[in-house]
Amino acid sequence: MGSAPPVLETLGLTGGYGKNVIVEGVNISVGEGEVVALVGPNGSGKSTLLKSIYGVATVLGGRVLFRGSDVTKLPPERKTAIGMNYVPQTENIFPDLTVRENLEMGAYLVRDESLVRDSMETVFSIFPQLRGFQNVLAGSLSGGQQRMLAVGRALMTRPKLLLLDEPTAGLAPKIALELLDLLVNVREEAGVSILIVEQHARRALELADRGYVLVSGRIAAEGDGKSLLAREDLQKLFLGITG
Amino acid sequence: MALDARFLGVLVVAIVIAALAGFMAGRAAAPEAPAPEAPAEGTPTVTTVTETVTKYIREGTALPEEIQIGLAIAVSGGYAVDGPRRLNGALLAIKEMNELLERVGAPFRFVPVHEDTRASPEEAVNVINRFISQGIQVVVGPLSTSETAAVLPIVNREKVVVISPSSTGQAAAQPDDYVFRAPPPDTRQGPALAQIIKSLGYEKLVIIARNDDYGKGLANLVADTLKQLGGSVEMILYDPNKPDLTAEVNTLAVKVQDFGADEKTAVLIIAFDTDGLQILEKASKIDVLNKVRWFGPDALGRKTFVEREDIARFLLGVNFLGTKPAIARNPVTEQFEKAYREEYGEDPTPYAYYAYDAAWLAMLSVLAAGKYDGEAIKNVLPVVAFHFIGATGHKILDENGDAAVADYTLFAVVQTPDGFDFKDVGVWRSATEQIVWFES
Amino acid sequence: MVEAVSGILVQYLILFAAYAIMSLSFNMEYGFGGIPNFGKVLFVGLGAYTFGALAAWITLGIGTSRLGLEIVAEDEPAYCTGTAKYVFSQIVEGGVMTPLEITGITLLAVVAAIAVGAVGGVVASYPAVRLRGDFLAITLLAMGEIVRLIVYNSPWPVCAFDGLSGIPSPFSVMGLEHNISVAVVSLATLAAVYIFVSRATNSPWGRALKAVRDNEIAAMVYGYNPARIRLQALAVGSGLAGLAGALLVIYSGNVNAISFKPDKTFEVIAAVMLGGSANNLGALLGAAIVAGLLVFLNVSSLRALGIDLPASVGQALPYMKFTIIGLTIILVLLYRPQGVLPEKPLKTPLIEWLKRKLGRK
Amino acid sequence: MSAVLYGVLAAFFNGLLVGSLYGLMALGLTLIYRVTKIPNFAFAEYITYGAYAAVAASFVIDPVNSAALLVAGILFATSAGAVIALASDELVFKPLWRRGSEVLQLLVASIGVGLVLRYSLLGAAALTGGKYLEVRFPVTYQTVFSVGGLASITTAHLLAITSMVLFAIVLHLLFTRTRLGKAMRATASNPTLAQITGINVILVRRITWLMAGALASFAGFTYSYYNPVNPESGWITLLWIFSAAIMGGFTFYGVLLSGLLLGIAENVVGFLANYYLGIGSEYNPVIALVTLVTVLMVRPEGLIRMESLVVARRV
Repeated sequence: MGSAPPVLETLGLTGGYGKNVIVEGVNISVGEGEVVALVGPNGSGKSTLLKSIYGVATVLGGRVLFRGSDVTKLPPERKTAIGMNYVPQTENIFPDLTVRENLEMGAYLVRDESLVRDSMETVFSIFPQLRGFQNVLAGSLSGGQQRMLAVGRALMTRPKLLLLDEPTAGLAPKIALELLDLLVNVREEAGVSILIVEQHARRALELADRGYVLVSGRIAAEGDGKSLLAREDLQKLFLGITG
Repeated sequence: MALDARFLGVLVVAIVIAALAGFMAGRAAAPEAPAPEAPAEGTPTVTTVTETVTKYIREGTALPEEIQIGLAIAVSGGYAVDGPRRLNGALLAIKEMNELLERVGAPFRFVPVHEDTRASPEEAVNVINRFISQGIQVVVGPLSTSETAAVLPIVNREKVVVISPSSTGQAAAQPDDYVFRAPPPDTRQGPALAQIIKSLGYEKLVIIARNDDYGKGLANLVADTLKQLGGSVEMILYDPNKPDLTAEVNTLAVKVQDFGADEKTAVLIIAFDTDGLQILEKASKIDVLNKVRWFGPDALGRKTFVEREDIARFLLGVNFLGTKPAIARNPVTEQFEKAYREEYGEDPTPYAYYAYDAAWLAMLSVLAAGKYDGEAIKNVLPVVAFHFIGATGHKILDENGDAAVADYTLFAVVQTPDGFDFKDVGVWRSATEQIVWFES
Repeated sequence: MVEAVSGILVQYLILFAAYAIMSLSFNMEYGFGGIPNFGKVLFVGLGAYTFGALAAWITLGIGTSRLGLEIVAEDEPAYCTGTAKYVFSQIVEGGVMTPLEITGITLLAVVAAIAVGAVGGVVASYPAVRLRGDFLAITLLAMGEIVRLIVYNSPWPVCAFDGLSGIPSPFSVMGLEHNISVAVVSLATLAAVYIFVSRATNSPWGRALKAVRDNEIAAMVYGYNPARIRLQALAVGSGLAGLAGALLVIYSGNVNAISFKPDKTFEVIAAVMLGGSANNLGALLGAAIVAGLLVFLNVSSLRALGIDLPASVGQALPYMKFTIIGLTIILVLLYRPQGVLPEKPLKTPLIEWLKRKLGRK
Repeated sequence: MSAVLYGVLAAFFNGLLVGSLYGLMALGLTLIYRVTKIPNFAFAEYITYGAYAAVAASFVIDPVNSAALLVAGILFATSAGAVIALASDELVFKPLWRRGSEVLQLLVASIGVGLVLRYSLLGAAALTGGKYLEVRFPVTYQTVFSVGGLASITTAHLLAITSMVLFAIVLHLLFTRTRLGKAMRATASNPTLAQITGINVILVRRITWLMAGALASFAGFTYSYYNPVNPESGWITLLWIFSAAIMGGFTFYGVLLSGLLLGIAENVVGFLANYYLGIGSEYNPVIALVTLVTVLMVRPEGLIRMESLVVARRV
């Protein structure tokens, strides 16, 4: 991974809600420009890990390093400000705002108008569908478009790291796979590292540079996507989730 | 001032006691016989009256140490503005009486027990029921006719005396009951107002009145009488709880205009404080309504109206004439106004006078009865009232137990060096059906 | 002292029963069915007007003919006249009518009150099918005010602002202690209503109601007709509200539209929220709290309990009463957000026992 | 022209004034509702407190100087209303919202807040001698011009109508054109996400309450400039305020429109019904409420749908 520190590194991260521990002693890292997939069975704590990293869930122990500096205690909006962004699994858009306003709100912390316009152009070039719906209320978009908007909104701050929590949940398989393919564009166009929690584990691992398998709140395996997919002991697991 | 209060209080008690003596002596005889020993002639000295009272009290009565006077007076729900002032009138009376009792060394005191009926008959029933179970035998209140009518069957059943300081509607007029009412009922003021208006040469009248027992009841009586006398009447009734009354004033102006707005057209306003203030203010800004003469009943005789310069000027300009059911001002009235101002920092509103009198009547009747018992109090009350002169004058009661004075003082607005004030300008004699003006 | 306490307790029990019935009915509509019936007081009022007018009309008709009187009333019902009040007082005191007749009239009027309330509920379901949430709440509130303003201003059906008063009580005619009898009957009625409502809400119909509340589309998938279920809930709830209205009139002997301002609805909603929404025992508890605050936070009640307030506090109490009620609402919501008794599947021993009892029949 | 025509004109003018007052009052309620989703029944009390605070200004400023007094009245009123509104949120609504209370719980809480505020004021007014049971701003309105001696436009008309239109436009622009306004809408739409995107939702919420409180009490000031106010005045008007807000579909222009519609329906229809059918003016409130129910039956989302003002609808 070279001499530069990884974009994200967790050291023995323990997190949960209130006093309930959901993930325990997790060590993961995301390098510059990497797409890292986080897979595992339902209830294994993938989403909670993401939320603990971002600060939406409670960190009960361990540390989160972002580009080498400790950000464990920073509130979510501060993390947004320093270049980390997060797309929740649900309720990830402002349904009562237009598409354009959603993107504007995504760049709420960016004061420079021209930067906002550039970011918006980037988003529209990644998700061309959204361009035509600029003045439509986000709540009336289709499911897939809403996810695109959610990702686009997160890109507005030009983050270094994007945390995606099951961006395809609830979408029709065909649309889900289309969306996943678009994520590669996201890396290309926006130059962002991505940590993605995904239920379409097989496809995610195919796309990802590396992957982690989380079982019962602990890392059960790690490696590059293809080698993980090749491991027989994990086969059943992936098949189980992808259906 | 303190001396004045006590003196007048003592005077009133003395009259009552004398009356009581007369009543006891001639119980079998006509109960309304005037008391022979009444010290009406000459002025009794404080000492002798106090001695009499003291003696009477020492000689032992069955009165408890704490005599509860129930005050079922609404202070919210439409009565938020005037209710507390009426309550203040009653509380002032109780305070004065207790000062007197302390002075003469009486072993008992009157204790006010106030509860808010929220101007709702349903809550009035709850309040009366609570009072009854608490053992209260005499109640001042409730304020409105609907509340009074609602508690009537209960107090008759439980034999508890109720004196309403402001119910005037017909719905609560019943003979031989436990409900007494301090102000004269509309049945007298209504026709009197109509006759006064007619006798001054007005034949077309537009009435703007509260759509409640007081306003509508009085308005109907005025309208009926005036129509019988050959006049024509238009009526506007408004919901007193409505936040804005401009629409009503507009309608009033249109009806006045339709009548020709000439020297035969007049307006009668039957309103309380908030609504009255609003109507007068808005009317003052409409030309047509400045051209005709305005009349009003007792409720319009409120100091607030003359304190506001624009309204006072308007009333002066339209030659406002009001009627109030009382004999001319008496020392008690002045004493009450003075004490009220000192206690509460403002002038009493018209019905605070009645509340004050109702409380005095209640307490004097308890003393006269000699025991704290509703039935006994009910029996002496008419006699006490007959011999009572309060802040609203003589309280003779009619067969329904309602105040029965039928003469009306006429008052107008005058300009004084300090601003504006009401002034009594004449009296309507019901016997002769004529106005006697005080000055030419 | 004992007498004073018992008198106030009797009033408390009567108001508790009335508020509890209203709360149970609101709870069924809102807690279980998700219908914010802010017009609750409208249906209570409909019951009260119906009961009062019908009972007064029949009683007066029989009473006048027996007394050989004739009442002439212009522009208003005969029972609004002074003569009618005289007739009523004669009926109570003079044995003009038999207790059985008065009881029969009362029961008939109660049934009519429930029926008219229920019909009102059916009418109200028209907006309830079209509107949701706050919009529906305000619409029903407005409908309540429309009816109240009309009834308050027109001599029909209950004598406008004067109100219809002096309606003879069957208990007085029977020579019973009026308030105590009303308390007993009210509590018995409440018990019956409670059993009825708990059975209804625990039945398949109750589950359908909850299903409609939680997910209308899913409920439709399972074959329920949401509009029909809402209509049924409103009809039953409003019928119960009408019953509460009738009880209030039996107790006070008078009915006046001014008593049915939206404030009463708010008191009922507060009761349900305090006790715990979608929990019938919670509705009872909430009603107990609200009625308790209304009855006991008064000078005379406190005196009866031996608490003698200084005069200044006594004068402030009418205002403090509602400030305290407001604070209670706020504090309960802050510290017991789901109400004192939160929503749960109803399986209390009492109900189980009652169910067994009733099931055996 | 006959008296009736002047009467109708007067009723129309009056409807404009009353309707503007309803609209003005409903704007603040709408603001709170849009941002925090609270149907705030305590809103009525902010109006009443505003009126009382405006009158309190006359204790400080000599009433002779009417221009200064007007300014002071507005300042006193708006600051008092803003503070009380903010306090009620900080102490009651925000803690409840954090806990995820449902709408009806918030509504009941607002009834509680309203009771506390209203009865405290009522008690204070009654127990300090009664002089404050009813207050009136010392500077009162003047007639600007009058038609036929019957229908007139007064300074109260000008104040109420201008301020309502102005505030409605300002609020609408705020919501659709400014960063703060969009942040407010974003907060309303999805508070968690708003926080993630860096919007200080707590600050946005505070600004909202301050603005709404100030608006409410400005309306209170206008009311006391036009009519006497007592501690129950706001409460009595609340149903009309809610009607205007709901009928307007909780949009600022919609509120403006429905306030006027309610006011004019109540007055013009009321006048005609009274004049030609002999229906007493005590039924005027019924006319307004029937208008509300009818409008909602025909257009269940209110006169103006929320999104229709913001954007083109999706094709």
